[in-house]
Amino acid sequence: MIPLKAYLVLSALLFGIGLAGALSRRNAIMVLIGIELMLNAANLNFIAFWRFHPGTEPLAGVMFVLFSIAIAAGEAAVGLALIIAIYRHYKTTNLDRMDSLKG
Amino acid sequence: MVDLVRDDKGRPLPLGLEQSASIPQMPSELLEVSMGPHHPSTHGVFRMDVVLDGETVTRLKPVFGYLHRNHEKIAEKTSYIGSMPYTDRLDYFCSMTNNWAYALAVEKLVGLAPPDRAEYIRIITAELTRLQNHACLVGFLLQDMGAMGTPLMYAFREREKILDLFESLSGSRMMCNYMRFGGCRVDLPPGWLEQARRVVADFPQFLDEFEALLTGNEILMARTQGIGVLSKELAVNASVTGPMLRASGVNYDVRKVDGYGFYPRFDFRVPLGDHGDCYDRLMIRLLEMRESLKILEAALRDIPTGPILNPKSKLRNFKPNPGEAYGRIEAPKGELGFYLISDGSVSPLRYRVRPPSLINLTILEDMCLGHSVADVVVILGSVDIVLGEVDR
Amino acid sequence: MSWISSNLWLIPVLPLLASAVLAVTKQPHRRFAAALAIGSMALACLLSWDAFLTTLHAPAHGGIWRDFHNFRWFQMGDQWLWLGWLLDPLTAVMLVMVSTVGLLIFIYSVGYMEQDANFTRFFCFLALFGSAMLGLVMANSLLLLFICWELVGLTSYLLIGFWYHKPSAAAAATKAFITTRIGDVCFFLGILWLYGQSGTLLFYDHGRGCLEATALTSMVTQTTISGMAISTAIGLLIFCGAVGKSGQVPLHVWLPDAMEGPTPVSALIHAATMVAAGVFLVARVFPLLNASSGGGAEVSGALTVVAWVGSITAVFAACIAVAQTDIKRILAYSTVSQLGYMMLALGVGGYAAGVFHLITHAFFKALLFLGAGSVIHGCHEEQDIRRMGGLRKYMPATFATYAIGMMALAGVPVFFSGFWSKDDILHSAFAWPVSKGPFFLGLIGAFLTAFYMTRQVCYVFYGDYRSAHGNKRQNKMPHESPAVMTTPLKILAAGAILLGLLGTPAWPWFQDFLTGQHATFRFGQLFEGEVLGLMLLSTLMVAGGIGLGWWLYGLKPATKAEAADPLERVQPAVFGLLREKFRVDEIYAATVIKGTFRLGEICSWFERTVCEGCIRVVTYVALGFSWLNRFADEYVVNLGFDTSCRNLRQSAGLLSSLQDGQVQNYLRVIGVAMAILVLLLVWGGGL
Amino acid sequence: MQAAFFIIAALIVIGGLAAMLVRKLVHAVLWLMVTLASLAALFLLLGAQFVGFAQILVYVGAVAILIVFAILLTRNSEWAKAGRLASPSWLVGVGIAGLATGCLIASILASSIPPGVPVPPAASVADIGQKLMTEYVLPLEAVGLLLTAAMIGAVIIAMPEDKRG
Amino acid sequence: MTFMAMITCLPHMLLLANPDEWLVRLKQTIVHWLPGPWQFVISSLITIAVLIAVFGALFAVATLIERKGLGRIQNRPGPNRVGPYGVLQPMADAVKMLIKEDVVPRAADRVVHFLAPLVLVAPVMLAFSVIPYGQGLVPINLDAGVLFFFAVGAASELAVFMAGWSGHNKYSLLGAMRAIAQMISYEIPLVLSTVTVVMMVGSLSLVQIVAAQGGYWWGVIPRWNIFAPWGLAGFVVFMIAAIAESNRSPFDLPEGESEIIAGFLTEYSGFKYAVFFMGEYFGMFAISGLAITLFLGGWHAPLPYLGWVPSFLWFFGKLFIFLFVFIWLRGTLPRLRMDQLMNYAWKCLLPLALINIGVAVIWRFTAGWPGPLRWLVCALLIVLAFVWLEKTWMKSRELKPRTYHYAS
Amino acid sequence: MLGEGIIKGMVETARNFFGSYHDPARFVTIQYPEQRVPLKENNRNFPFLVFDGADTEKGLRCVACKICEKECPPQCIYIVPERDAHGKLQKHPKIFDIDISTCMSCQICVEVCPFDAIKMDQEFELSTGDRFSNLLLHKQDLAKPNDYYHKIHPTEATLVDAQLAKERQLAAQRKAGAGAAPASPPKHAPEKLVPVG
Repeated sequence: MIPLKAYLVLSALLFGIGLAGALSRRNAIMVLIGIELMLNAANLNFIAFWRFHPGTEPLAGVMFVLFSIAIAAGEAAVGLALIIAIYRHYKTTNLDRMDSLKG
Repeated sequence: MVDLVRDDKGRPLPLGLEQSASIPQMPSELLEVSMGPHHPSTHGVFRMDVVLDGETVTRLKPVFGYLHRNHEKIAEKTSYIGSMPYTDRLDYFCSMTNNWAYALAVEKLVGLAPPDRAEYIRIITAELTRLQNHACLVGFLLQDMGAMGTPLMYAFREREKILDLFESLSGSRMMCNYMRFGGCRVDLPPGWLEQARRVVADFPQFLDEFEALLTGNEILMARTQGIGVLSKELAVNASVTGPMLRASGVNYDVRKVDGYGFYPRFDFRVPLGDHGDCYDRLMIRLLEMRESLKILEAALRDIPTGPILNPKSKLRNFKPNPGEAYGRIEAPKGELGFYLISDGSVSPLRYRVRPPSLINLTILEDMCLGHSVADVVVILGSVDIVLGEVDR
Repeated sequence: MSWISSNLWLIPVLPLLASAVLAVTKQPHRRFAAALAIGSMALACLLSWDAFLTTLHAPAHGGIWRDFHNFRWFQMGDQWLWLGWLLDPLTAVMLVMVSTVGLLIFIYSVGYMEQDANFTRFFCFLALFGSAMLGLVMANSLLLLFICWELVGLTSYLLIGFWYHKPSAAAAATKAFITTRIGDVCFFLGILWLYGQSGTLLFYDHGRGCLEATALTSMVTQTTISGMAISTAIGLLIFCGAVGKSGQVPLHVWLPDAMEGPTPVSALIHAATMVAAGVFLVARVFPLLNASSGGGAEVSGALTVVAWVGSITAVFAACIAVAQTDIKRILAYSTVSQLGYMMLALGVGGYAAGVFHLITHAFFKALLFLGAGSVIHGCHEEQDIRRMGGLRKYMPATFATYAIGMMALAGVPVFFSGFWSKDDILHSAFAWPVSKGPFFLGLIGAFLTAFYMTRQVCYVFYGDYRSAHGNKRQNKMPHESPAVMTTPLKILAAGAILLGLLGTPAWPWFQDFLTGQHATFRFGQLFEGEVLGLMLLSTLMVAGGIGLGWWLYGLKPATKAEAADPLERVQPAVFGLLREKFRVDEIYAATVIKGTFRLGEICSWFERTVCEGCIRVVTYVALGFSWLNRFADEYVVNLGFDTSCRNLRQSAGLLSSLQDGQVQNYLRVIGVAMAILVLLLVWGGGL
Repeated sequence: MQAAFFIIAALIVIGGLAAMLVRKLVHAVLWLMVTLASLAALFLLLGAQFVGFAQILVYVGAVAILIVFAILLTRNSEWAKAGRLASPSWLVGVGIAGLATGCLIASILASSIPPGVPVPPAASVADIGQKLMTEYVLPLEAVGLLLTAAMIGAVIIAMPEDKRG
Repeated sequence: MTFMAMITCLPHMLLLANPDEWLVRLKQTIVHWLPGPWQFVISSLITIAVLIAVFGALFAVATLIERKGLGRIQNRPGPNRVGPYGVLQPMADAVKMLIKEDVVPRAADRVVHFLAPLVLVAPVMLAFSVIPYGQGLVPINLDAGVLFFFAVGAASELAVFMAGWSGHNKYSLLGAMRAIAQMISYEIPLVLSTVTVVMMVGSLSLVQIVAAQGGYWWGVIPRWNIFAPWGLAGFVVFMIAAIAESNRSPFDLPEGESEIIAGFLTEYSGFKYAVFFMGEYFGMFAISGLAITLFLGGWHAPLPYLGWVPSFLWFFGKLFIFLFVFIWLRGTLPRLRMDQLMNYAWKCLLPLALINIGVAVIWRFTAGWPGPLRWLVCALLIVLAFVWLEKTWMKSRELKPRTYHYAS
Repeated sequence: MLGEGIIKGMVETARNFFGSYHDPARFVTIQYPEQRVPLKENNRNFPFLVFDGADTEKGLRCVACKICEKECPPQCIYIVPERDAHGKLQKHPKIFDIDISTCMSCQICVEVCPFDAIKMDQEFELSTGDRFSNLLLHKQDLAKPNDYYHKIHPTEATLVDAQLAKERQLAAQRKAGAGAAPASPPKHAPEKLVPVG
């Protein structure tokens, strides 16, 4: 049987990969992809804990993940819209060049 | 939609790339697409260099000449009658009218008049040509809109009947080479008139079905109404002719204006459009077919007997006196004119075709700007071009 | 239990649906909009009358007819939030008043807003307002009441700012919104406290409601700071909300400005219904305010406050009204003053008298506002009474109805409702054991009311037309309004007269109906010494006011718009002060707003001296070092200075890179921080 | 079961690594999809059917398409030179991420989480629906509101700036 | 089980009263021979093989029917050269496709170009696994079948994008953008119209949805969802959206050959093109199957006394009717334009679907009303909504047949 | 009603769909290699040379006057007259080639031919694997008997025969009357006379 820790380690790995991407890639879209990965790592944690330790609230883990997925979708929409808006302005999606709040 | 730069008359100005800075702002990248010469809907080897913003056309450059055949120069080297079969190949859908226009020009040059029966036959063949041309055009237009060729197939079914008539009359279905200076080549074969009457009598039923299939269709209306509007002024200024001009509301029909042939003897009306959009162009053609049917009925009823060729006409060694002449007719696609200068030799000194397709095509960009790629195809379809005529 | 009491929710829902539909209706559908709004309101009105008639059947066991329905809204933690509706005489009366006056004003608006481009939107707002107001009066839960309360505030904001293109309207809307918010914050605190104390926000819930004995007793017995009973404290907080909404004295400033809205709005919201919400609220939570540890005899502290605030407002606003020239503004201050009366009545324990005045006032004030609207409409959007005059001739119907309204407001005896209701209030005030102050203030108010109303009527309807652009050639003369506007006026006028007959001392049907007693007809009551005496006294004040007004304004009507007011000639300073509305706005500007500014200045000073001082110290230190450095440079090595400069610049650069706007740098810091946090948690013994 | 877990875990890690390492944005998105789809498979493996399908529906059906659209709309940047991969800043980023991951993994391994018995918790669709409509109705409404706001916000942000009236 | 037992079991199996169970029993019997651990694997494999075989054959038949049907609509015979009446035309097509050169543009992204057709076909095949084809004939009876269907269906958008992007052709990119925009837009009305059924049945399981539609009103009218007003409206919305989802005419813009050559398929040829083609047809079957399941009573017979016909025949019969309607529409209608398509989805279908949900709610809460009254009220609501939408829609575009005048 | 036009259109296509099964007026397809439409009498395709009698060479009516070569618009006819041993021109073509890959079937050669020697054929199944040599028809390919002419254009051929007979008769008379005057072709080739239809 796969122990809970295996899932947690997998989730940590996925989180680390996402973090590495978000930290090292220059393209805003890539950073967003990294953040999506991190979010999903968190989701995996929820599901794993839900499965192994149902606790008092039988469906809490599932519910949390459902809401998290919904929010991730919203986050992606807004984030990408921002990237597009910034792209229109600066003609770049390179994060290094987006360092000014001034429009 | 991009706001277009408009001139004082409110029509969009053609935009060059250098002008595109005056468009408020490009929401996205411009995409340059070459539509054609091998494109399913350019009606032959025709190319449009289109600059797209998303799917909106911001610039359109028609490029033609892929089918250029030196027609005019060849005509200046060959005999007068030798050009006649070449005119078949101008607008290969309407060889009869092409023949007639050329014959008319030459007849003007030498002052020949065809006998009555020949005039009637000319009108009959010309109107039959108009019928099949318009029906097929509508079919092609629907094909361009993505209707899987169903209306086109129906139109072709009817066209076959007319082409059968042409074949039994002239020996060829499309390249008729039928008219001669001062008349026609051969007389009607036996039974031809009955067959023609039958075809004409059956045609309204086809038209009814065709209209039921098309005119009320919401998708068709959505695709054509308000698309490619051609203003009256622009149409006149660009010397657009034919159904396109009439769809823009200008009452100009060479059959009425010139009254060539025996047209003044016939009672027919000229339908006019109010909007000048693709829907009007389509509908004007459908209505013109009904008027053509009226002419045909009368002509097939009243056709006299008699000779079909002016005895003064000759083929070989045909040398008109020096002079010039311009003969024009209302071809299905518009005013088709032939301009000839004779120096008294066997071949014309100058031979010039005024092709309606080409001239109607010149305002393509003005009609297309601000519309989407899909509309470009429809607008081009509604212009009704035949590349044989455009490129010559 | 009757059909209407279990389906009472239909009443607010009908206009709500109408407004929802209108919200998505396109502007050109004007007829549809008007028909829908009026239709829904008419239906609501019918249902309200049904409800009212139902409550007329006195319950078998005596006492107040009360029926309520509670339902669960949603779960919060392990508790359910309950909402509900309530039908008792107070609700029934208010329902009838709101829906009837509302219906009339809806009809009137069809004529008044005819030319407006945003007609549909206007009716959408009106319907929404009607719905919220009806919801407010039938709420059986303080929470539902608060929701509707805020909705009413929102629609008020929308309607005041309806002509938002006028900067003054937009400013007035904002002012109204913000001013009432101050009261609402207190109100909300009160609600929270009440919930914390009683665990419910339902008024009546089979003995468990917050207005019922159990909760009241517990709240009365507990005390808070300086020995105040909790019920009193909560009551005062809730009263703050009422002060804001009903324009009582400290927070009255928004109400006159709210006249920037279209006149039907002024009539509906700022005269008849919405401002009465505050009074209604006080009446609704009257048991809470009234509760005191000493039993029924002792006057609770909360009610004392209510009484004083009300009486001061009544006189204060009446004084200001004397010097105003804008026809609607006079009415607005009059409204404030009358609301003060109602508060006064409630405060002195005349619960029924206050509500009675509320109802009568709604009718005649709506009548006056609509009349004013008709006048404004007829005078081509002119609002300054100095530029009117002689309208009696041009607008006979308006004049007649307006006069009725004026007399009702002024309290002309016997025939007009205002007289009876005002008299009732004075009677209650006279009987108040604590102080006679409110009674005398009320009397002064009555005098002033009669005076300024006479002044207004004289200005508007007597004399000659004084408008600058009034000449016959341009056809700019005043004209009578269309029937769609005058008909509601007539109906309201009838109401203004007849309503009073329901609450005379001889037959105090209304008061008894509210308090759950059986009304009996006692004609002799009229002539009992105290009653008669008070009536005569108030009649005297009214006569004095009208007489003075007529003497000053009616006998010699002003001929020119620019002419000074007779009072102004006598007492320019006082009159100026009144015209400037006691300069309350200016005082607020000088105190509250300036105080905020001052606070900001203090902060800025702190920033400049302390923080900058630190920096300066650092600078001096750096200077000292540099001096040392130069010293060293001069005496030791030339290179040292350069090196330290470079180091300084580099360290500064390092520091500034913390703020370079690079998202990924921030992310890195977060990543490192997270790692450190994990380390701390796990191995640092954090867990 | 074990084999399935290891295959899926390998896919997740490989997909994630590839998504973060490839040059072309579109490839990165496709790799991301591999990761997310594998994650969905893992959810299924763990008995969370509904979540697994929702994961596919939302991520593959919506988020991926959104990202793809964003890539297409920012077309220029796609072909921009990516520069050297192993730049100093890249190393710093990876280093920090590695540090964080190392800490996490080490703490997970060091922690004394009880192994737990994988009880198959009943998560039928009906249960989830029931819960959503009763116990979680407030969060549900909040999420609905949030999504609406996010949608409107996204539309407004992404709208071309020159749209005046 | 011995071989002999198997032999004795076979006739018994065939003599079962319910013909629907033959297939299930047959499979069970075959699987029964195998050693225990293999049973699950083989059973799954048999199901998969049957699915692929049935739908592969259906694909072949469908292409033939489509070409013949279109031909007949256009007054021509259609393919009639290969085999009698051209029935072997699909084989000829397949051979042609297989031996055709597989052209990949030099600039193309080869891997993605290669993967796209697979990514398109695989999810659609997955979607086949939750549709109940007959009584007891459902490959996987998932609790969240509808969700599963839409989840795997969502993957086809990605495939289309991959196809369009990988070719590095402007037309394919345009086609892919169109396709994605269209599929995302139409997925919303599609799902919303499904929601009504899910609401009424109270389950996301397709098997239960079909089961809920069993029985007959007054013994004649089947209790299919389409015979309720919300079901009818939902069906219409669903079908329009389904046509758009499967990129069929008049919503075949992504391939709009007269405008953008072949859209995202421009750079495909040979076998990959055939796979794409197959994927699109599979998508059409799948979504038709879903429509049948949701609205047309799945495998239920339309009349009570026709119940003896094997249920899967009803399913496939209905599928063929759908196929014919698809062909018929394709033969009749011109294509919409992109902006009109989007407008139609967002301004017409979406409100209609939402209103329909409202009507379904009303239907749900008026269960006590007399049937015809309830029917009429709900139908009236839908018709009103439709008329209103139509008015605003047509008015905003000012579309109408025109009258023309003649020059005097 | 929105959708009305679409439904109308669908009814129309449905009518055609079913009509194609029973209505020959709608289902007009001819299965070409198996079924053929009888060719119209006037149908023309490419020219051929008529010869009288049985001998292909001798009976050719062509006198190599090269009028058709001159008048042919695309100039697809190539004629070299026969010369006798002295190099004198004979009234017979030595070479008569028509490049039918260039010919446009215009029939002008037929119209200008004073001797009714060249006529339009109806043969159209001329496809070939070699577009150069196989589409260049030589004299022997082109020469077809008068019977064949009668078979494909009966009316016209009868008229032509009558005309030729008349001319021959006239020529004989002239020869008889004018002694040894050389036979000259008639000045104007009479137009083809076709009975009025």
